[in-house]
Amino acid sequence: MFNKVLIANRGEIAVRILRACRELGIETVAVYSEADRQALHVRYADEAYLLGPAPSSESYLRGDKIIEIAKKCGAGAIHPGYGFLAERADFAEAVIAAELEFIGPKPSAIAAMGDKAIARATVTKAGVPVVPGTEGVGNLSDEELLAIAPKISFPLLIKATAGGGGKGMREVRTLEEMPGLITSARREAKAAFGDDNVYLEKLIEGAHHIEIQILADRHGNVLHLNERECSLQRRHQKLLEESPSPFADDDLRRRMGAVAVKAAQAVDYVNAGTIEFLVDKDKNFYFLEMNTRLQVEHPVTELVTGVDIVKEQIRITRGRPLGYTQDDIHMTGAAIECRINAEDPYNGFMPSTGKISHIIMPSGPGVRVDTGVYPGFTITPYYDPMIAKLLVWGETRGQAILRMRRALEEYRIVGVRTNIPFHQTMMDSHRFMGGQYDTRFVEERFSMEAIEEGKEIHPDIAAIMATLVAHQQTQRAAHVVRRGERDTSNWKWVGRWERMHR
Amino acid sequence: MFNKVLIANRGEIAVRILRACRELGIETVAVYSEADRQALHVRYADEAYLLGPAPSSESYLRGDKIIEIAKKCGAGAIHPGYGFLAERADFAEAVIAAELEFIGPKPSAIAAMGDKAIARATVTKAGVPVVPGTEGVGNLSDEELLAIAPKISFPLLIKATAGGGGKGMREVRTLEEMPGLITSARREAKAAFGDDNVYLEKLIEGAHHIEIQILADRHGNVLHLNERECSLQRRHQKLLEESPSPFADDDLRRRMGAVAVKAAQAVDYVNAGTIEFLVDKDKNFYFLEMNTRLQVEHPVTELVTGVDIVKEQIRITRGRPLGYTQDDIHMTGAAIECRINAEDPYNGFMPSTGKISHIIMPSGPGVRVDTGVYPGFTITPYYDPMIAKLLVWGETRGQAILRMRRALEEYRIVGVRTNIPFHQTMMDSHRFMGGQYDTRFVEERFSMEAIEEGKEIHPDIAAIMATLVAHQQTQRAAHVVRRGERDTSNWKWVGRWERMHR
Amino acid sequence: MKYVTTINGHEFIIEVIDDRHVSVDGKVLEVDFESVSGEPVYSLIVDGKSHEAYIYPGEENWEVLLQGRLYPVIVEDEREKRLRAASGSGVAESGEFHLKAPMPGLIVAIPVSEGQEVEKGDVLLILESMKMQNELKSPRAGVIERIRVKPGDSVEQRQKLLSVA
Amino acid sequence: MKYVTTINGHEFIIEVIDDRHVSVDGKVLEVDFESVSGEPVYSLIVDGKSHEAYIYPGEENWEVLLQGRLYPVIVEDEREKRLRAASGSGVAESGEFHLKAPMPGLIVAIPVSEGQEVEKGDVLLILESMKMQNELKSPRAGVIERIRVKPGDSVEQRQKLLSVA
Repeated sequence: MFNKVLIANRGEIAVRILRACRELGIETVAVYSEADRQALHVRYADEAYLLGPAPSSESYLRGDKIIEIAKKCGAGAIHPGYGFLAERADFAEAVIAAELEFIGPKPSAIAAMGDKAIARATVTKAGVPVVPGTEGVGNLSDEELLAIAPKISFPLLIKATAGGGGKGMREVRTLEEMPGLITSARREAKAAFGDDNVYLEKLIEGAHHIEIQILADRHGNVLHLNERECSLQRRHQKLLEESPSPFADDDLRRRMGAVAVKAAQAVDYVNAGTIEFLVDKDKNFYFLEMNTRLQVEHPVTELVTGVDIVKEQIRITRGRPLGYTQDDIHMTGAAIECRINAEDPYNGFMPSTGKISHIIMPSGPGVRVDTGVYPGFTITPYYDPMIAKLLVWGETRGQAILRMRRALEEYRIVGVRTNIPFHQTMMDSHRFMGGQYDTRFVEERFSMEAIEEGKEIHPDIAAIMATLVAHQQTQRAAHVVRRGERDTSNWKWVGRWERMHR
Repeated sequence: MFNKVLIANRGEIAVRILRACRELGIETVAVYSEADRQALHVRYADEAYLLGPAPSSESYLRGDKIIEIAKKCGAGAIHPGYGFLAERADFAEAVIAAELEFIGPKPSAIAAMGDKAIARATVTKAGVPVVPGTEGVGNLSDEELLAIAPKISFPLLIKATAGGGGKGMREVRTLEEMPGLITSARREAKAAFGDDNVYLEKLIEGAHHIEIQILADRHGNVLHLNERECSLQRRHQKLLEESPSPFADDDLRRRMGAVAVKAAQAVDYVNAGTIEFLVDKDKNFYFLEMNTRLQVEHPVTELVTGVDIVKEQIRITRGRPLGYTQDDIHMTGAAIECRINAEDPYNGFMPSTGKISHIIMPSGPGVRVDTGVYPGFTITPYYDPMIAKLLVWGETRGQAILRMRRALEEYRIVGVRTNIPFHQTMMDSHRFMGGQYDTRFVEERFSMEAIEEGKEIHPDIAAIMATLVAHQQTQRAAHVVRRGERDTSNWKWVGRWERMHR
Repeated sequence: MKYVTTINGHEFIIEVIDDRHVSVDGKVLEVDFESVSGEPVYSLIVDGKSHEAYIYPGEENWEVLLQGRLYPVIVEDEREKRLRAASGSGVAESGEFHLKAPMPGLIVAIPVSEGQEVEKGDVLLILESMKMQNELKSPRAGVIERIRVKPGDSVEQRQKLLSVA
Repeated sequence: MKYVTTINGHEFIIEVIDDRHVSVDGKVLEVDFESVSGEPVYSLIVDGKSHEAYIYPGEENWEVLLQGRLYPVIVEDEREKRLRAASGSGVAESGEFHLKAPMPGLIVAIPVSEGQEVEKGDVLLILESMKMQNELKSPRAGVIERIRVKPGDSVEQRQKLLSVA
């Protein structure tokens, strides 16, 4: 049984895995790029090895080098985290070929779920509903599309086979308007992608993105840890997740859980995984995809179920049977996760880089922060902008929201802009409080400027504070001229001055 | 019903109470001394008022001023925290006289439990066992002492009535040796305190300090939240607490809980309180005292029971009945608290003051930190040296210890010395791991130098690191001389140099 | 010292009387204002209320982030204000605008060409950074003057990318 | 540069070869040594092992706090080492010792008087700070020379309290 784990990742998830290993008494090996010499995962690990230059392709994606390091330092297993090499079947294969344990599913399961058409076919065969449509069927003529449309039922979407980003996409509400829309969709697709093939997909209105966490051991036991609500997204990036879903009820939860277990069993799944579903307003649900790895938002499930998912991953890989049965899994209270990104919500969510000069982390009852940064660490443009996950647990969803509000207010990060104000605005949104949101909420019905009723604003205070800072700056500038350069006591305020203008 | 609370305290407990208020949607008022203008409780509160100069007597003990501020700003209640005015019956009385709510027990209960003789008499009448002895009986002659001694049973202690600090104290194991010991005890007491009166108290060998958390509402409901083990002390200061106690079993827990409820009822207790017991090696227990306030270590109970004690305090004061019955109270898993003090465990636990330049706070699964400090805050000599409480929860005591170990390792506090190494040594101690400790453990059988078997040490690494720092310093010093004073680029490393020598 | 401080078109006349006092539109307030541990984080206690904000210098204004809300604040002393009034208010609308890279990254696409007319809000350039594609938009209408980069270029923070005249 | 580095009586001969290499007792090691964000916290990766320590300058030594253990380390270059050997080893035992206040506080008691002989470990003074009474002890045997404070005095950090000769 292995007693040393190499963590093939960086940032908060590397730290998260490292913590689990340490709490199991397992030795840890970090790998890092040249940009990450001072990263927290390097500082916290027992051993650390340089992979190469900052770009991922020369460092965190160098599976060959990572396996070589694992062999050399005597690690018995590799945890891939999420992103980078986590869903690369060839990497998992290479790890196993090197006689190391891969902390994740079998390469065959990764491969089966990695190809969208194969995944749809596999789970359909197992009786799992997928979004009705003609994707993967082949190139259809206008006549064929018009014939199939009523079977899918309206409303539906015409989508470009080669497409993406909404180009060549049309919403169709009736059969009558369809021929004209097919023509214009084909024309747009041709112009954008040089390919005028299109397919049909049922339009899920007011859709929720809800996912089910799965755990499966090597002894044939598969169980689910209920759902996570992930509908708050922007450009397909999740921003906030919660469990339980305010939209789900016990019946939906049970039905989705059972189906998710079936989907996992269909590919002989082992270890932790997540089945993502689209759920329509009538609580019909459709398989979207399976993430064959640890998920960013796994801690919301940990907080409501008490199960340490990363520790379970390691135990499973060590060949142990699951420590729980489905009947042991209960949800207590409510958990919310806010992804804290280095990006400016007042400037189109533009990523923000630079040195973090100061942090005050929220804590106290019911608060958890998973992060890979610290004061003095520099956010580079090489990796993704998520710098922390702020999580809260509350006895009820209402208490969790109030707790998240106070935790966001406490959080201070100086040196880069963050999306904390976005989350603060979200926590004040009456629709969010009421659980009235779907996947289009952030992009279509949410604004940083809209002020919810009853929310106090303080332009006078902002005016006084800015004026006092401007005044101090003017005074100091005058001071410099008077004092001259040689006076060593200037050092002190020059330091302050410089910090202010960083 | 009040909707604004003044918090008559500072530091971590002020922040803790503030968080509870915020999560209940209650407005918060901080008070502060001149030394605390930048303290976290001032920064986090909605309102903040200056009390006076740094010494407590001129600030946090100014009950009159605090009540005046509460009246002026429209606060409806005052939370005293612990220490300062928390157990002053006259303050509680004045608060009520000013038509404000006091978040704590009735003044009569504070007074009854504040006088040791009255407290002993009161709880004895209610059938609560106290440490057998003659304290409060009056001044006894040698003959009377010798006559009573066998009834108390040996071993016992002779203690000076006027005394303290071990002066005039003698351990007695047999009746034969007693007359001589009384004489020498009287002589020493006379010399030290000018009073040669002594009394007898049963010597509790291998004693545990275990306390029971009580909650009582205004409707006559009293319940207990089980025990906390607080035997790890130094100079009567608790250093580490845990729940459940590794020494207690269900039977002892039930018996102590029932007795604690009786003791609380005996003084008509309302709000949160704690009954402290001495428990001997045969699991006999004796009432020590009741703390009629929130306790420093209350979060260990919160972590295992899920009850938010501070929120309950506020709900009780708002006149609500308890949200729980005794049957709802269960302990899940195990929790440990390490008190992080600004003191140097390698230098007689000498307090350490100065500016905290850098903090990395541990977090992740199962970790909670209650603190009132942040990077840039200065620790002054005016208040107590506790700067944070590091808490962990684990599924078992073993997992909690492993988690505490990793959390202590992650914690970085630069600028003041802390007792983190003490806690790290404790977590490695085989006796602590085995739960084999009593109130004398820290002072008599624990050493920072003793290395537990199997613990790796790294003098070679320490040697290399110190040599490299010394080498860099020499190089830099040479550099200064060469560069001369005017070169502005010196500023940068001078800053570093100064930080290094802070 | 007297300042004219503007937030979203609303003007406040603020006089800094001394270290402890300001007047806002003629009303004198006692203020306790401190920078927290040398960071651009400021604590203001006024009238018992405790406020804390991040205050960043912007190009032509101050950005005050207070309780999860961003206030763009223009602070001018009276002399500046008179000068600006004399020269016309169109500061932001006149002169050349230079689009600079807000962060290091890779130029993915430049959907405009030199001489092209653009409207306010039109996408001028797409910059990839942190695994995200970021659209840089024109802050005003104008004509594209000089494009200094091409798709595929790596750029440094603050590097000039193109100009709008 | 060659150093003689001593921990609890054990000597290491350490040569700093260049930025990336040291030799310890003749064995060459590749080291990656960095100060973390300008703080006295240092990260050392040697032979793949990642170590982190606080390193504080003491009066005559360095204090290295590594994995919850404090190592008092004396680092001398070879010249210093020879000088010390020539002058005898009693550096710490000779000369006057000045007891300084380790922190600001209030003098509670001074249980010694001028001219009194004290042993190593004897309590010289009790200083109250942070609600605690702290006993300041003599680091060596000697005679109390000059007491500069009296009970009830408030003292600043590093203020000289008394001397042992």
